[in-house]
Order: sequence, then C-alpha cells, then structure tokens
Amino acid sequence: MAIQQSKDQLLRAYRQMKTIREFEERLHKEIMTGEIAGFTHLYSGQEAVAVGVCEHLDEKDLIVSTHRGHGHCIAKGCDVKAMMAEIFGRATGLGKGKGGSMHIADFDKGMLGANGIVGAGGPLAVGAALSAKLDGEGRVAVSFGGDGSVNQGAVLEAMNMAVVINAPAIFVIENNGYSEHTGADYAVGSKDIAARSEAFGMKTIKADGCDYFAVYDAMAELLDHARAGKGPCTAEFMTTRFFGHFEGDPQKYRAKDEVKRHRQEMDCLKNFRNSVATTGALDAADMDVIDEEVLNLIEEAVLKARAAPSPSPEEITTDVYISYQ
Amino acid sequence: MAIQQSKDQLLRAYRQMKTIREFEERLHKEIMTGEIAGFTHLYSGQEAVAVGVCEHLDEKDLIVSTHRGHGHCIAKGCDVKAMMAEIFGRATGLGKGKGGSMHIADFDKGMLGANGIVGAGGPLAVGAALSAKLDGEGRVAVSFGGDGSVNQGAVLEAMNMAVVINAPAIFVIENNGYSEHTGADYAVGSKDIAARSEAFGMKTIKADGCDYFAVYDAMAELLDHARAGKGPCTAEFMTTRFFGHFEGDPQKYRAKDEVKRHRQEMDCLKNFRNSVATTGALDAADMDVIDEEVLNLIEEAVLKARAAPSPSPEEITTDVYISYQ
Amino acid sequence: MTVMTYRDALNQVMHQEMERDSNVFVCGEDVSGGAGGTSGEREASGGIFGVTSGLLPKFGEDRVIDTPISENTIVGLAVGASLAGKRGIAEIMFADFLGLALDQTMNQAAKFRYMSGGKAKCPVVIRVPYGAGMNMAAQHSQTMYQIITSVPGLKVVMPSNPADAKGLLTTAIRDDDPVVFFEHKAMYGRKGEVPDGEYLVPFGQAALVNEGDDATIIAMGRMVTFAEKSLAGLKDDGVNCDLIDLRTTSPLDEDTILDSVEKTGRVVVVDECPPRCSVASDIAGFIASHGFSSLKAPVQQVTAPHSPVPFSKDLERAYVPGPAHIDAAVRKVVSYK
Amino acid sequence: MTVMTYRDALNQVMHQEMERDSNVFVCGEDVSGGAGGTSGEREASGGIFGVTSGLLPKFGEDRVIDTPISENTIVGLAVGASLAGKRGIAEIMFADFLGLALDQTMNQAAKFRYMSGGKAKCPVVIRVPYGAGMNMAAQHSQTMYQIITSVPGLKVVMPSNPADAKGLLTTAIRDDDPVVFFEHKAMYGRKGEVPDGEYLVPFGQAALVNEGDDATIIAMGRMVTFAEKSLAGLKDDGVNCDLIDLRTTSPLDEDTILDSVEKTGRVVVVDECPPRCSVASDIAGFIASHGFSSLKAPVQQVTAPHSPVPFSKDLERAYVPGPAHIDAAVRKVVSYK
Ligand SMILES: Cc1ncc(C[n+]2csc(CCOP(=O)(O)OP(=O)(O)O)c2C)c(N)n1
Ligand SMILES: Cc1ncc(C[n+]2csc(CCOP(=O)(O)OP(=O)(O)O)c2C)c(N)n1
Ligand SMILES: [Mg+2]
Ligand SMILES: [Mg+2]
Repeated sequence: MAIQQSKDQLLRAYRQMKTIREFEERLHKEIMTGEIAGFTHLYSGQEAVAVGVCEHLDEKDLIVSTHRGHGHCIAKGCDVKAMMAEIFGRATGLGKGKGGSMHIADFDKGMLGANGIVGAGGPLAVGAALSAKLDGEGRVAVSFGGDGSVNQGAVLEAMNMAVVINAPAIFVIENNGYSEHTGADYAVGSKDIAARSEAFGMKTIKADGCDYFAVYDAMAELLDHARAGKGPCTAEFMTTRFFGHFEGDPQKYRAKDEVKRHRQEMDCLKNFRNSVATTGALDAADMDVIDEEVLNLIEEAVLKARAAPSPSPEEITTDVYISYQ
Repeated sequence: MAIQQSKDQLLRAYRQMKTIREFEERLHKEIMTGEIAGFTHLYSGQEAVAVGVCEHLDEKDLIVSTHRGHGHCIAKGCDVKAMMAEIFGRATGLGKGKGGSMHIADFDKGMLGANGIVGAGGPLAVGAALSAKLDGEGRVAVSFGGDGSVNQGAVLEAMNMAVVINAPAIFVIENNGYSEHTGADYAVGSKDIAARSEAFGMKTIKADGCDYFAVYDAMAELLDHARAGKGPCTAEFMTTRFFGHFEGDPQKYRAKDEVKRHRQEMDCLKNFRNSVATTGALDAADMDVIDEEVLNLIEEAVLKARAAPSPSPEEITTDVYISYQ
Repeated sequence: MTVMTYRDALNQVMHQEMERDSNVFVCGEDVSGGAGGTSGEREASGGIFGVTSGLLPKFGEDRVIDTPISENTIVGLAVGASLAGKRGIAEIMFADFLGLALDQTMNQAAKFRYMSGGKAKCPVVIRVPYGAGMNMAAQHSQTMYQIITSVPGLKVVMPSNPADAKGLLTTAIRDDDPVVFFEHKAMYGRKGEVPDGEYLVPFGQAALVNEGDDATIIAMGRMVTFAEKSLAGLKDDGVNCDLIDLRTTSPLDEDTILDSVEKTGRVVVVDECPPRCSVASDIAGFIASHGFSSLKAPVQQVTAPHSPVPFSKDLERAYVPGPAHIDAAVRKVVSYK
Repeated sequence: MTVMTYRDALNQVMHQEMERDSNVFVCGEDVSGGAGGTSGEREASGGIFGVTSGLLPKFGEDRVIDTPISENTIVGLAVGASLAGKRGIAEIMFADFLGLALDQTMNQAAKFRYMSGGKAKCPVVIRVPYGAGMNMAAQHSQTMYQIITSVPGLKVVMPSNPADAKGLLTTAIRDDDPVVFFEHKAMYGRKGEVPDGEYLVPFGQAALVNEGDDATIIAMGRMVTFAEKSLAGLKDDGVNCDLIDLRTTSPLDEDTILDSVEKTGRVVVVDECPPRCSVASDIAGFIASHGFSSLKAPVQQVTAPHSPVPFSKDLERAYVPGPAHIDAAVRKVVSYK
C-alpha cells in the first residue's frame, strides 16, 4: 500500500538522495588529498533514510543529527556550498569554519546540528519536541541516531522522557550494522532495537532503510501519530554504509566483499531507479539530467570552498562571552 | 510450588526481617530527637525483598545497594551495632562515621555499599558480576534499585552491558510505587518495568514483594540461571514503604489512609506469620522470642551508638591521599 | 523592599518571569511533585527545597514539568527546547548530580553558539543546590562550581543573599547564554531585604560588601556570609577589610579585584571548594599574574581540605571553611612583613 | 633502552601488567574491535588509537572487553570490578566523554575509600586520550584534566614522553587508588628511549627536564614538548630556564616547584587548558601563596583562550599554546624589573 507521490515529489527525493551520495563520494576523494582536516563520517548508503524522513518535514519541523550528519543536513535543506565550506574549515562555512563536519547546523532550517557525542541528540530532540508541543502547531522533532546510540543511557532516558511528557519526538534509528568497528549484533545485547522502544511504550515501525518508499511510508504513519499528539514514536531502518566508520578506517571488521556486495544489492539509488522504472513513475532521462546537475553543484561547491578564506584569528574568541583575558 | 525451607531457615529469615523492621522503626523515633543528622531513608515495608534475596547469598556473593540501604545491609550480614553507630556518625561506625546512612558498606561481607546516587549501583553491580565471572566460582552480584532507578540511563546501560558481557548480575527492582514524591505510574513511561529488562534480553520475573516466600522462590529460579552462567536476570518486586521518602517527608502525594491501609494489608511480617501459621511451619512462640531478642539488640545498638565518640578531626584527611596541603 | 528568604526570592523570580515570558518553563525531579501515584495533592512538594512551589497551580503541567530521574536528559530537555526558542530552567536536585549531566551541560549547552558560528542561541538556566553543611555526606555536598567555571561558554552565578538571588536569577533567565546557577542549600532559609518588582543584577559585577584598607577578602556564595561574620571581630582589633562578593565567578569582575588589591596589597580568598583547581586558586593565580606589583604578602587561600565531604557532624563542621579560618588568614596576611 | 613510540610504550605496559597480574583487565569501546558483525578479523582495531592492540589475541575476550557505547557504565564496570578484587583499566575514547562518565569517576571511584572509612579499595585506571591539535573540534579536543584534578580522591597522570608513559602507567595500574591517565592524542606517535623490562615512575615526583637560573617553566603533558622547543631559542639569547614536567598534577610535587621558584623567582606556567580554574591558575595560585617571598615578577600563565576549541586548522593552531607563546612569556618574565 505504497503512498502515491507526484512526479515532482519523486524527482525532488531523487535529487536529494543523489546530492547526498555525490557530496560524500566527492568528499571521500577530497579527504585523500589531505586538504580536509579532522574526523569525517560519510553517509553514503543511507541516503534513503535521511530523505525518506525529511521529505515529510518543513522548515518549522526540527531535526537533531549525529556525527554522520551530512545526509541529514542536505535532506533538511542546508545549503550544500556552505556545508562544503564548513567541512573545509572556511570562513564561508555554515559555522564560519568553527564547527566542522561533526557540528554542521542551520537553525534557520530547523537543523539543530550534527553532534560529536553519540546519543546526545536524544535528549536534545525531546527538548526540541517539547518546544514544538508548547507552541501547539503540530510541529515535530526528529532524533537521528545509529544502532550504537541505543546503548547510550542518554538515548534510553530520552525515550522514557518523551513518553512521560508526551512529546512529539520521533526517534529514527539507522541500523547500519556497526558502531565503529563493533557489530550491532554484539553491542545491542538483545539484538533487537525495536523491542526497546516498544518497551518504553512507543509506537515503533521497523523497515528497509535502503528503500526510499518503505522509509517514506513508515514515516507517514509515525508522523500522523506524533503530529496528532498521540505521543513519541520510533522507526528502525535497516541500512548499510558504503565507506568506513570514518575516513581512513581500514574496515578489517567487515567481510572482504561486504561493501562491494552491499553497493550492488543495497544501493538505495539503484533501488529507487528500479522501482520507478517498473511503475513507470519517472523516466530515466529526467534522472540523468539530475545526475548531471548534481555533479556540477558538488564541483562548484568544492571549488568555492577551496577558494574561500580561512576564518580570521579574531574568530577564536567571538561567538562566546569571554572572561579572564 | 513453594520451595521447602527448614525451620531454622524460616526462623532466620523472620529474625532478619524483624531486625530490619525494628531497626527502622527505632530510627524513625531517634531521628525526631534530632540527634541523627543528614538524610535517612527508611526501609520499613520492604523487608521481604532484602531478606528473600539475601537468604540465597553467602559472603562471597556481592550486593550493591541504594540510598534506602539499611535493609540490604542487615540482610547481607552487616553488624547492626556498627551500622547504628555509622548512622549516628560515630567513630565506631562501619565507615568511622565518614559515610553515614547513605554510604554504609561492608566489603568483607560482600556489601559494596549503599549509594547516594540513584542508578549508580547498576554499573557497579555489573562490574562486581564481571569480577565474579572472571573468578569462575559461580558467585553473583545483585543490584538493588527502585522503580525510579529504571529511568536512569546508568541502569539501562548496565542492563544492556550485563547482557553483552554475559555477567552474572541480577537486577532486583523494588517497586514501591514512588520515586520521592512522584508516582511510578507517571515516571515509568511504559508503566511496565519488567518489559524493559525483557527487551534488553534478560530473563525477568515479577512477583509480590510483600510475600517473603514469593521473593525467595523467584530468586531461587533467577540465581540458578545466573550461577549457571546463562546470563543476567531481573526481578521486579511490588512493595510499599511505610514511611516517607526520607524522614521529614509530609507525604502529601499519598492518599490520606494509604500508609495505614498498607500497614494493615501489605505487611510482610504479618504475611509471614500468617502463612507459617497456616502451614504450621513455625510456632508463634518461637517468633515472639525473636521479637524480644531483636528489640533488645536494637536498644543496645542505640545505647552503644549514643555513647560512642565522634571521629577525631584528623580523620577528615585520612582514607584519601592528600595533596596541596 | 520586602524582607524574605533566599528561597522565596528565587521562587518569586520564577513566578515573575514565567508570567512575563510564556517561553519560560521549569523542569526537574519533583519540581511540583505528586504526579501519578495515589496523589493526595497534585503539587505535593514544589521542589525538594520548595523553591519551585506554587508554579504548577499557576502555570500548569506543560510549563512546570516533573521529570523521571534522568539528570542528563533533564538538562538536555531544557537545552533542546532552548535551542528551539524556549527558555528552559532545569533544576538538578543536587549539584553533585551534574556528574551525570555534564555532557549536556559542558559538551552541548556550552558549545552550540560557538560551534554554529554564532547562529545558535541557548538561553538555558541550570539551577543547582550545592555545598556542605547539612550532613548530607560526600555525594550530596560538593561545590562543583570550580568545575563549571572552568568550562568556556558557561556563565556561573553564586548569589550570597536574597536580594542577589532575585537580581541574578532574573538576569540569568533573560541571558541568551547558558547559565549554571548555584544555590547554597544552607542559605535557602536566610532572610534579607529584597527589592520589590522587577530587579536585575548584572553579571560580572562584584559587590563591595565592606570597605577597608588593611586587606582584601574575596568570597562567593555562602562563604560571603562567613566572611561577614569575621569582619566584626577583626574590626574590634582595628583591622578593616574590603570584602568582595564575586556574585558570578564567570564572567569574573577583574577590575574590582585588582582595584582593591592595589589599595590593600594583602589578599585572602575564601572558597568552599577543595584547593586544587578551585576558584580560590584561580583568583590567587589571577592576582599573581595581574596584581603582583601591588602584592605585599602571600595570598591566603581559605578552602576545604583536599578530601571528600565527611558525614559526621563534627567532621563536617571542621571541614567547611568558616569565620575562624577567615579570621586567622586575615590576621596572618595583615601581619606579614 | 629501546626507542619506541608513546603508543607502544603504553601498549607494552598493558601486556606486561596483564601478564604479571591476572586481576588486570581492559574494557572500552573497540579496545579490540571486530566483535559481532560479519567480522573479517576478530581484533579489527586494537583501540581507535591502537593503544590496546594485541591484547585480545593474548588474553582473550574475558579480560579484553569490547563494550557498547555506554561511557558511564564502562567506568562503572571497571570500578565495580575493582571494588570486588580486580584491577580494571577502562578506556574512554576521548577525554571529552568523561562528561558522560563523571558520576562513576567523581561520585563513585573517588569516594569509596573515604566513605567506607578506608575499608574499600578502588584500584581502577581510567585511560583518556585528551587535547587539541588534530582538528577534531570542540567535543573531541578538550583537556579535562583541570576538572579531574579538582576532585579529591582521584590521581591525575599526564606523561609527556614514551619513558614516562611506561613508568607512570605501570605505577597507575599497581596503585590502589583510582587514577585518571591522560594521554595526549597528538603524542601517540612520538618516539623516545624507553627502559626495558619493568619500569615504574613514582607519582608526585616532577621531572627537572632542563636546568637554568633565569626562570622556571612549569608544564605538563604535551605542553612539555613545546616548552622544550622554546628552550633552544632562549638559550641562544642567553636565557637559561628550569623546565619542570609535573608528570602528575595530583598528587603535586610542591617541593620541586618551590625549590626552583626560590632559585629563579620568575615563573611561567604552561597549560593547554582554558584559563579559568586551570592547572596553570592552580600552580600560579599555589606559588602566590607558598612561594611569594621568592617571586621577582608576575607569574606568567600560558593557556588556551577562554573559548571552545575551534575546528578550522588555522584557528586551532592559534588556539593551542605553543613554543612562540612560551618564548614570549619567558622573555617577559625575565625582563621584568
Ligand atoms: C559518547 C561518545 N562515545 C563514543 C564516540 C566515538 N564514536 C563516534 S561514532 C561511534 C559509533 C556510532 O555508531 P552508530 O550509533 O551505529 O552510528 P554510525 O557510526 O553507525 O552511523 C563511536 C563509538 C562518540 N563520538 N561519542
Ligand atoms: C542521581 C540522583 N538523582 C536524584 C536523587 C534524589 N533522590 C534520592 S532517592 C530518589 C527517588 C528514588 O526512587 P526509587 O528508585 O523508586 O527508590 P525509593 O526511594 O522508592 O526506594 C531521588 C529522586 C539522587 N539521590 N540521585
Ligand atoms: Mg551504526
Ligand atoms: Mg520507589
């Protein structure tokens, strides 16, 4: 019973997923050049989740993201060039280069920030949801988190808190099978994430995170529930990541051919193209055009970021009150 | 299918429960005199849990307790006089008067301490259980906690951790209906504690915490499981407290007659006497003798504590390495 | 002016500010009490120290939120809501429990504005009863403000009297940066004159509680009350001191400190913390770096010893810095040749 | 003596001590890596910084424990086991995450011995990679040791070179008090001569890395390496300094500090922390109180600014105290009249 989506909706969803994919594939190359410093966690492979969720949201809805946040940012409407500049540590970045990949945020877009602390987004999202509840306009807050984050006390507390205060929070768990170099089947003692959220008293749906349509439909149901004030919910989406945990990860913990196999069998973009082909909802040609445009956008973003200036040293002590100089 | 217990076992269990009861009832009076400082949380009403659990344990087994720890201490074999002296803040106390009611501990007895931080005992108990596991002698560690503690991230993390490392830890949740002035039916979002521990992958039993025999039988089953290395477990015992959260609590959050009713209907000592009367397992006379002996013991403990000296000022800086004098 | 307790002054501010700004809300354990259970009365406690009493009946459950025992999430709840347009006031029942909530306080609240290049605003207030003196032992008596003062991005407030409690809490709630507000448990019952109506005390402006040329006493929170006690006895012996009440340890009023040190050249810093990386050492170090040329004697640091807080009455009494310690330190510093 | 990296020195100690004492175990996130999943290799990482590599194959899963992401419980696991006869070594992947584990560290580990009147023993070691310099931004670059140094009952260790890394970690594992062991992320690859076999460096004994009469430089951790860099340039201009490497900030080697201050009268303290309640201020304050009579110039505190750690390369480089800052501070202090 897939929900009908218009051609425009489908094209936009495809463009969003493709933009995330190319953004990350390009970063993977750029990072090798050594120009990008610090920790970068790529989202390739999980695009259907970010987009399948955010296609339901508008700017007044709020999301809280993770260390693997580029996809969530793009899906929520952050400016791709300003994101790239931030990751390059430039003054033109969304955070003036002071936050970097793990801290991209755009509060005007309802994107309350990627986060370097696994699980910290849970409580923050419940707080954002409380704000939405107090305003009473049917807004919601989405907390993105991975399979590893459900072992963090903060997330478990947040799930209980959300139920207790009946906040319109939706916990989206992206189960990509690993937390860093450890399997979810090991670190999640029960091997069953959905059962946890249910035990906290939440409506919970588990679905295929590599299928945009499955994600979209699941979220439609949960969002109706949350927006109607019926309480918080959880979605567990099974997915995979196409790169290492962070750039530079040799991935010894994965079977030799795992990534190759997943790129063949679990690629949400391929899946999308296949299903719209069979249903005839979109023409390949239209998507080819998008592919072209996306590549140009990313190229432009990288060139602009490279050319942009670093923040000036004075920025070290701005955006924070200073005492004891 | 109640487990058979010998007359001696039953008499000891009764003596333990009675000792806890009278210890607390007497403290309630002593505190009014103002001689006892600080926070005191009385265990009256919950005796069947501490004793029903600890009657299965020996000194090599470990327990971690809570702010409401007097009952656990007595049940695990701590010296009643040294406990009383500690609560009075005397040099003769189990902790030389430096810990007080919330920090009574006796490591020689496998009693790893009452704890002022709700939920902190969860991780500590899993650590103690790890120690037992590494020694491979079938020892277990019991974590006592209240209905409020299952909303604390530390306890939820600990439950998952125990399952992941397969530690012989048993989480004993004493559900007395309140965390301070808040009902468990409010703060536990799901209103269902047992479902949480089950969702973490633990064998879980829920039983009447005002019935010594129900507690004893439930623990027998869980301890077999844990000692056999089959993994951690949880028990949820429904009980009640006969006093306020801490001494001085006006208990406005309780129905006017609640405590009176519970003292009539949910008194584990009355229940015990009734059931041994019906089964004919014990004579009332034997228990009357115990009552007498217990009262004398408590009286002596109080008199000794009152007479005991305060710790000397030098004790402020002992039992801790000191730097920067 | 009305005479009221430190507790009532704080309570009044929350009533006034929740009245004034519908974005202000309160959350914490038992801030009203009585939720669920067989509930005799709905507002069964109004906060374990009574500071939030009367708020629930007036502002309702949506804005006066009783929470489960989840300190990190209590702070996170207030922080998340504040990032999304509200002004959350989170109560952590005892400052010691910041040990559970430091991530949301230090890694989240303190850093959003900076990491976002100034886009984020996090107007949250975290209220924390702190300090020793009530025989609550090692896990319910810590100071914690030295730890929070060390974190860039957090403002640290320590009122020493009812008037400042009112003026500083009002400022804290209206401030757009995260503020950790330290209330000494032993001061809730302290009475004093409090300005009526709206009253704000700015951050970073210390109060010169007493003036004198012989020495400078610098204190904060409850230590100010002990310093005041010691002044009389000293005066009788002809020793007159400046007494500086920092009011906020971060931001720090450096000018007031340096002006007084320049005048007296002799300094006693009084701090309830254990010595290491304490506010006492922080101020002493600041003076050694920026006021050295005026110093005529070693800076005296009056602090607790470097040990946990003991339970036993007599031990705790001796553990906490008091008027006698201050008196001795002042006499030492003024007699130094 | 063998030349090896700071990382390998630490790794060697854990091999040696786990060999020597079967009560020693290691736990943390990905300390071996590769548990579960489709697991190509079982030991897939040996710690995100490689410090625990090789332990799993040698000592097995019971004593080399990969954990879920549960920092407070990782520390609690080690603390609870250590209270029950083991010697746990917990790795917290980044010092910043102590924000989640402070309760078990500060309220539990630090206080058991005291609260139990000396009955409890808590021989736990908490290993924490700390510090800026790798563009990991505000939540992965903090120092944290100023916070831990402020807690009575905790010992704080900060090796600045491979030999001390070995000697101090061995001492830490055998110590019966809880120890928080700070390893600077940017130093793991640093090479140096390391004594072979069993090697212990006692706590509370600073190292006099360089001798000179003109000034005293006091540093710890990575700041020592920067201070060393600045020595050469100063020497060329005829400025000779004592350089004191604290090694442990708690316990603190007060005698070595005071002896040097008495000799030089001019002090520069170098600390990676932001200024407030930092170790720099702690030492400066200590000297203002106990070394005042020897002081000839204001104590110079070289610290980071009072702001979070910025991401951008250029900003972070300017943020972290370096040789240039130290050089300037020394010249300032020696030229003071
Ligand atoms: C509190 C905390 N602990 C540990 C880390 C280090 N770390 C970063 S990502 C990560 C794994 C997260 O796994 P998961 O939640 O499944 O997200 P994924 O990386 O798979 O997207 C870890 C352990 C961290 N950043 N924060
Ligand atoms: C971390 C922490 N938060 C809050 C408190 C204050 N407090 C002490 S006991 C208690 C209620 C505990 O409820 P429960 O776990 O049900 O145990 P009970 O008191 O009913 O035995 C609270 C909130 C505390 N001691 N520690
Ligand atoms: Mg994952
Ligand atoms: Mg309870």
